[in-house]
Amino acid sequence: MIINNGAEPQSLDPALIQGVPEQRINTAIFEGLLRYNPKTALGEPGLAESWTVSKDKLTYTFKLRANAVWSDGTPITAQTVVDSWLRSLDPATGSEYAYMMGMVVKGADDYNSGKGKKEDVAIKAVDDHTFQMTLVGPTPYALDMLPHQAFDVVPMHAIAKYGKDWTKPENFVGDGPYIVKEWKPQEQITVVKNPKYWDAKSVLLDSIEFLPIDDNNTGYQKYKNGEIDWVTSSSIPVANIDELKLRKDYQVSPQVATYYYIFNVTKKPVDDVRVRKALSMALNTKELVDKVTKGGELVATSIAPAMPGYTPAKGNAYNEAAAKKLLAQAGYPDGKGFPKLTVIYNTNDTHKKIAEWVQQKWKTVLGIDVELQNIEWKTFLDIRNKHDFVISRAGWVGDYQDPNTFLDMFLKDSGNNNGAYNNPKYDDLVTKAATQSGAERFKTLNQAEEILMTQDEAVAPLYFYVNQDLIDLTKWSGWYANPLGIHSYVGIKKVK
Amino acid sequence: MARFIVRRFLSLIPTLFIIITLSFIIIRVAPGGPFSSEKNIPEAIMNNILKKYHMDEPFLQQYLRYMGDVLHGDLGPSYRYVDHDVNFLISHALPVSMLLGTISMLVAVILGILVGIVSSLRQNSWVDYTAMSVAVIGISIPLFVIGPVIMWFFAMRLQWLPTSGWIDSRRGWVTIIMPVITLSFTYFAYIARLSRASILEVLRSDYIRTARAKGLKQSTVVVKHVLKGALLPVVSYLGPAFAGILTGSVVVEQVFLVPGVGRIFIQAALNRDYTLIMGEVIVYSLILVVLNFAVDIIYGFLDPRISYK
Amino acid sequence: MKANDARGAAAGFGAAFGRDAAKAAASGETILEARDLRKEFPIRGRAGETKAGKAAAKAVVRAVDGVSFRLGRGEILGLVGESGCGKTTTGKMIMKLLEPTGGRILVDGRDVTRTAKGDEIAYRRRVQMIFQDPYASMNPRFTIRGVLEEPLLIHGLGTSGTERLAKIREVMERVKMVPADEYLDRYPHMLSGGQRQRIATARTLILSPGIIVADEPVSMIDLSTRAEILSMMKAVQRDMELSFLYITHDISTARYFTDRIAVMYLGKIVEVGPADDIIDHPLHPYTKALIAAVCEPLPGKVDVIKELPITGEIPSAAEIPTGCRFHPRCVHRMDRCARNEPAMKGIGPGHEAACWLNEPSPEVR
Amino acid sequence: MTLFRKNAEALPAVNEFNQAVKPVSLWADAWRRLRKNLMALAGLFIVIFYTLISVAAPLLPLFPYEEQVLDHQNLPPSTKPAGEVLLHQKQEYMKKVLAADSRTEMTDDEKAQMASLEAEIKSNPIHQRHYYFGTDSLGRDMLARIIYGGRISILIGIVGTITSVLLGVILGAIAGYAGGGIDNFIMRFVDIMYGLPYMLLVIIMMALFGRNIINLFVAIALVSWLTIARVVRGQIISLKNSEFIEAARSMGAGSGRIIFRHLIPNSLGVLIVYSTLLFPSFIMSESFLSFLGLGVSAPLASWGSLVSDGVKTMEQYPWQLLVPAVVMTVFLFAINFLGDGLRDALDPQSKNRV
Amino acid sequence: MTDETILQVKGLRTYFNTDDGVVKAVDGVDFSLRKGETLGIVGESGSGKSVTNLSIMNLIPNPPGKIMGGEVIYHDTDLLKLSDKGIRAIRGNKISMIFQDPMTSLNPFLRISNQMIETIVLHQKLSKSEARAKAIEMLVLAGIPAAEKRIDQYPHQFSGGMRQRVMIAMALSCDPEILIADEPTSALDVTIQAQILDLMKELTSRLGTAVIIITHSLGVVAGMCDTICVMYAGRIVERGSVDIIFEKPMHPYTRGLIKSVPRLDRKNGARLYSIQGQPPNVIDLPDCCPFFPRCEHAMDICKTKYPLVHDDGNEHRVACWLYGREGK
Ligand SMILES: Nc1ncnc2c1ncn2[C@@H]1O[C@H](COP(=O)(O)OP(=O)(O)OP(=O)(O)O)[C@@H](O)[C@H]1O
Ligand SMILES: Nc1ncnc2c1ncn2[C@@H]1O[C@H](COP(=O)(O)OP(=O)(O)OP(=O)(O)O)[C@@H](O)[C@H]1O
Ligand SMILES: [Mg+2]
Ligand SMILES: [Mg+2]
Repeated sequence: MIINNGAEPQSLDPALIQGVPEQRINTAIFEGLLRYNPKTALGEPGLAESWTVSKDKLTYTFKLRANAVWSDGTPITAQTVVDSWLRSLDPATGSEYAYMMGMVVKGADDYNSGKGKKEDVAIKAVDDHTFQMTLVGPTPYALDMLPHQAFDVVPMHAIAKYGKDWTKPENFVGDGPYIVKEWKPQEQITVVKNPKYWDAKSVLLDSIEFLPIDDNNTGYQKYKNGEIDWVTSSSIPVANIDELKLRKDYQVSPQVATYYYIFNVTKKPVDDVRVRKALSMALNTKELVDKVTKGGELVATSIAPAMPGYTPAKGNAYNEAAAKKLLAQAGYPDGKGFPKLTVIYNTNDTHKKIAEWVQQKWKTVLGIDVELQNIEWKTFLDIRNKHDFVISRAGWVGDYQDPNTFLDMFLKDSGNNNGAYNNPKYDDLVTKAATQSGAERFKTLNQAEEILMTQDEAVAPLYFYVNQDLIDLTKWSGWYANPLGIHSYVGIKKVK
Repeated sequence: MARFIVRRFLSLIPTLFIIITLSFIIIRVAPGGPFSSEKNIPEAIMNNILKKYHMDEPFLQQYLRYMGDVLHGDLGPSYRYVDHDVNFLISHALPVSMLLGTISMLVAVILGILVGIVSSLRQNSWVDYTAMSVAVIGISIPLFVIGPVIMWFFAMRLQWLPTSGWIDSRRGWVTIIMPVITLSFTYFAYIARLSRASILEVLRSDYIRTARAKGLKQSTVVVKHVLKGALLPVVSYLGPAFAGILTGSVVVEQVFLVPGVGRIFIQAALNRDYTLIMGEVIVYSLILVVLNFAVDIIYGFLDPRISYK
Repeated sequence: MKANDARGAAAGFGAAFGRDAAKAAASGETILEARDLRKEFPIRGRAGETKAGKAAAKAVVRAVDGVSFRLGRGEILGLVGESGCGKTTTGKMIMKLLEPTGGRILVDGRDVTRTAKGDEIAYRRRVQMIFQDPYASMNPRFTIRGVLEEPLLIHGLGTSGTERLAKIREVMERVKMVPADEYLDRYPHMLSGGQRQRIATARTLILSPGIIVADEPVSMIDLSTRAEILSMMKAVQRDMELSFLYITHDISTARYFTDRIAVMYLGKIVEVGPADDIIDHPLHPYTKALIAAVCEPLPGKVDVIKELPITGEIPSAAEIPTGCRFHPRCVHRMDRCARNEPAMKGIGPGHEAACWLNEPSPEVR
Repeated sequence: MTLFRKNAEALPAVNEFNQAVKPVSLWADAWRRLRKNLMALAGLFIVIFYTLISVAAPLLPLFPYEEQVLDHQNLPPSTKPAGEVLLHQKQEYMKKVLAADSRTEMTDDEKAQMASLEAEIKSNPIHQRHYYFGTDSLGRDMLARIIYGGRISILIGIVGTITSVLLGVILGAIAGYAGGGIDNFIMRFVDIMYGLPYMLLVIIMMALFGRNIINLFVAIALVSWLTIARVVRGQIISLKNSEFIEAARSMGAGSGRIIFRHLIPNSLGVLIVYSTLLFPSFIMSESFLSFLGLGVSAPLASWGSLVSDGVKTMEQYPWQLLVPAVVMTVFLFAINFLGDGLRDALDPQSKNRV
Repeated sequence: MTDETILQVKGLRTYFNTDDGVVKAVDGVDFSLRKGETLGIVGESGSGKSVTNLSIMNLIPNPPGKIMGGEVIYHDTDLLKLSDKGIRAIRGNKISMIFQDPMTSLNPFLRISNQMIETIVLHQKLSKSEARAKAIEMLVLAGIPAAEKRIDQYPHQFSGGMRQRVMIAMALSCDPEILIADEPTSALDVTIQAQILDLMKELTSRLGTAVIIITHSLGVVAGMCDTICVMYAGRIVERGSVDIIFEKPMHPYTRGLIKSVPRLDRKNGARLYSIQGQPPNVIDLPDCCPFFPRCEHAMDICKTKYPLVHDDGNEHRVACWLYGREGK
């Protein structure tokens, strides 16, 4: 199977990777205690064949498979898991995603940030095949986080032997369904079936090639020419959406991800909630998804999409009349006297198109002039982190299927709170939710989101992303669209 | 002459030094850093990472450390492609770009000069107009259009070639055809236009009349008598152009999936991969400076009246 | 007027070149003097580039090898000599287009071998040159008008275009390029060889300099026009008290045109004296040969190419013979000629020659 | 021609042979030659035409370039009203849908849709619009976008060419003529400018001076002059040994005069050609700078951005590439042939002189 | 000299199209050349001598120049009608040419050796080293000192006269059948001039080479030529054997020309004779004798009609109304 993977991976080391392309390879070559279920993208038994949860929902005990071995035959023990996790938490490793572990595992954050000691991280190997961890709170999403690469197990023996070079194909040792055979930078990574994988019988492909194709059109042409088998979500040539939609092999599925515009609530004129609401409500997002993006995206009025068990906030839906009224109330009837606004977005065709649409809407509906400014990615991030903007385009992809992944970024001290949103009530609710579980927790979160969205309109949500993939399912079986867009390769089979 | 060469050669060292130093500063002044990302990492982790790459040290110390490493031939680890160091990335990709660049340049130079000759000899005939129109198209149509169009035509329409990819054992050398066509087109166009202009200038000289009066063939006249005097501007242009093409063309590499340096270099700049950008600057400047040096020496061979003191 | 301003502005040197000199009348006062001028050109032939060795690479052409002469105010000095003997090189050194390897140049008694930047323009105003190759010395992109207007613009002569045009027409008439308007807008390549040479002459005359170095100014002009231009030049020279260094190989016109003649051979002056004197009573064997070689078309006496009183091959400036540099070709060669180089020795009034024949020597007597 | 006769009274206008004497000015001369060069003349007219259109764009009866009519997405160029084109397009699309589903009949739903579309087209006057150059993916008029894009691209081309030629020619000529230390200094400076990471330089400039047209020009001029400086220097190093330069020096011409009156005009052929070569590269640089955020800001387009957008849909909506590409190429053709013509006209020995 | 005519120029007309009008640089020139004959062309500068000879070799830059009519018959072929390839076989081999401007006629980018050897190799089928030897030999004959060393230098390292000698050596190196020499000795001093003229004479007698020599030196003409053509404003106004022309010049222009020869035996200060007035502009010249404004004998008819050619028997032809009327 040949995959258009979009970009050259930053690394193969699970502790050091961040992006989707890396994750896609990672899924093939490493596995943690849990692995992703191909249909739901939730956790299912991986290295751990079973687990138990303590009553207080704080301690998890995993039973590792007896036949779990590295591709070189070295057995995987509970100690390996401990060492791997500690490695990723070790400040010297500089793992960017270590914070995910920090969010759930007790003592992890302190160790990672240099405040605590290694020994205080609440994970331990009870015996060779029993691993135990203690959580910071009853975080029910912890299990669904576990398949994430941040919790992967790495071959400590190989790392000790080869040091920095352990990810090189010639040194490579993994525990996933596939192992790295060849890595030609900028050209391709080839992985082949790992015969020692515990579930090797379900691994039906001999090899997978990941091509770092950063030109979406090239990828599409290659696909049409039969040179690749799967064009992954971020590599879809969206400009050709009309043509794609006619294709049978074009797969769309909702994604846990939101597209929105951030208001910098400290800057005029969007420090006025009425203005924010007016701006948001002036946007007929239905038209946006139907006629502009056209990929089957879902209209959003909240920041978090609906998830199993969670109903998002109502938000402020499209309503031109109300929008006009709000704007008038704010002191800008028909947009008169409205200061010139600048909307920033990072350079990208879709973002540009959406911005142009938004600009036109605000002009025609509210009568206000907006200037658009595209900015190169890193500068864009810099500006956003410095809160040096009024309105900025943003998107957030959930790391796991829980509203928390969206809501915690609006906490006052969150590093991702680019709009400088600050509402103590909201913060209280979100913190409170961390101590709750089940439906109660979702309710608290919903209350929080109502404040964030319906009351304060901290952001203008536009739509929920969808995964768009090009793969011919008459040729490939075992591939399922799922909300995270993460596809494990176990079970994928060539039919024709 | 020998003194000139030595002096000129020595002046390359401070030039490179200035380029490296200035770039080092520029890179760090530019907004955004190598580790910023959409999902902000907690400060503590960021500090860990900065420490890992010695980026927590004072600027001067970082600079001295870097220069020390460079003098030892070590360009450091890539901040982005963390499994690799810059030496590996460049040594892996540069030969690819150089191969593609050299072939394309050869094609461009040979064809460009040929076309330049033909159209200047037939000035204002249909041959000339056709050739120059092709050249103008080559100049006006950007690579990012030529590439996909060529791909669409050869790979999709005619199905003669695979769409993209690089030379490998499976497909052999055919994959180099489209990148070469695309890349050499613009350079060909430049060279054709430049050489036509300067050949026209030389053709009217009295000494060309002398050459004709000797009964030399048109082709001999051109090759022996016209070209030497006419190549100067082409050669001047070639110095920087060749340096550019050797260090890769982002567009062509992206469109045809050529694993060359152009792509990693642009990515490096976009990702603020400090060490990789520095590696790029060093490699590019080195090639450029040496080529410009070569051009200066070639001047002396082309035109005997040029004397360097 | 601007013209005067420019002259005034040309500072002290300009004054020295201009008016001071005017006081010292045509009394034979020297306004241009060359003292032991030398110029060497390195040869880097193929021999030097290959393994033939460093010695060959170091070889030099001694194009001018110790030339000294004086040019008086209002005087025409002919510099005649074999082709390749260094006449043009001498001229270019006087024009400061070539840096002398040795020796000094004095103009109006001032050493100008190294003039300061500011004085250069004044110097150029004072000394002008007509180049040997008129075609190569004209910018191919200038029309004749442009060629002739340029010196005026450089030296700020003529305030308006009309004024300059008038000057251009005047000078074109002087060199017999009339009607001037027919040629004004032509480019050099549209002229015949002779026409170009006339423009080259006009270009220097238009500045009315004090000293003109004329490098074969009339070699390509047909006889009747040549006569006319030479007469014109002579008239201008008398009117304006110009001094001419007239480089030529044509000894018969030299007789008409020049006051004195210096004969140059292989980078050195071997004889100098009043024109008539030199031609009627040449002392140096080379001068004799030059005069003898002139073939004159006399009705009924055509078809004679004379036996030359000269033998052997022309020596190369890269290997100047020891002793008298003419001795290998001299029909009167003596032993001492090969050993010692004769110095210039006065023979008649103002007539000097460098030849052992003119000096009684112990070996001979 | 009387215009150039002002000095004619100084001499009789007619000589003994009854030949008229007709002095001409240099530029009139060049113009006359240019006029005889058909290609160049065509080039000139096209350039003038484009310039006029660009200048007069706000006065032209165009739809606003930023106005989106989302119903009119991706309409091909046509002289028919938009409604008709739209209907045709929809019908074609339906055919494709049917083919994709291997059906022959439309569903009732689809039929109803088509019918309502037809009704809508009849009733809404907006469907009477004409899009002679088609529309883009947001239903904006390509004609207006191309014209407005041309304004910016042509301006950038002109400013870029002028600044780079000025800088490059002056510095290159000085380096070439002066030689020695000055040459080495200027050329090493050029090398350094080549070597610095341009993209980051631009990003810093943007951070410091913001995003405005001046900054854009500066960014373009920053490196554009480098190669031309080298080309000019090369020419001049060779030319300065000519005898006519020696002659000019002997006449007292200063360095400035020699450089600007003698050396540069004699390298004009290559210079003109090279600067016409630069023109398109500036238009393209703009689209690169746009990527960094320094180009034109949306919804305004430039030729570069139109073309690069067009590439992405080239198979589906070929006109979105072809139309702007052709419009741009025609202009660049004109510039190039005009450049050639100028070169010929200013070259006294050119074969074109008739 | 035999009677075999090897080159015949008939009614040659070469015009230049300029912005000011048509320059009739050559307007009906006839002459013929026999084997071993030396023909001298003299005339005012700008009278079309160089253009005539360039036309013979078909080397007129076109445009702006164009050969409007006439024939140049070499043996039996019309050179003007030959194909490119045909004329190439003749150029430099059968007919070689010495150009007037030695500086610009040599390629400044190539070594002298290179430029000389190339012709020799091309036409004489010699090897490179033989050709080089031959080139050096020719340079020595042309009076270039230390030729074997200097042959590898570039033109700009040579003096004006030396370049002219290189041109001569180059033209003579292939033993041409016809040599066209456009002011070959104008930059040479008399000693070397004599040597060069000797060389040409030797060639004539040894190989029967016919020479067309353009010069302003009547001394050279007298010493070298069998026949003289006098050109004025694009036409030949007088033609005859050298003795006759010097003894009995008929055309007023020829007479003036001969009178203006400077004589070595005339003392300094004497005035040189020169013809009054200016040569005409050859653009759109009306049908008249172009010499009339300068002619002492000008008559009315001179102003309205170009004179008929008068032949006084001994192959002495003159175009002047003074003679035309009695003759016909
Ligand atoms: N390319 C050209 N364009 C226009 N006129 C030209 C061109 N070449 C030559 N002429 C004109 O043709 C005429 C004849 O020129 P030609 O060179 O034959 O003269 P010439 O007899 O050789 O004179 P000279 O003895 O001075 O060399 C001249 O008036 C000249 O101006
Ligand atoms: N740039 C140069 N490099 C090397 N040698 C040179 C250079 N210029 C002149 N020479 C040599 O210097 C000598 C003198 O040259 P110059 O031009 O002064 O001669 P000339 O007397 O003017 O001769 P002519 O009458 O032939 O013009 C010649 O041997 C020439 O080859
Ligand atoms: Mg000379
Ligand atoms: Mg001539």
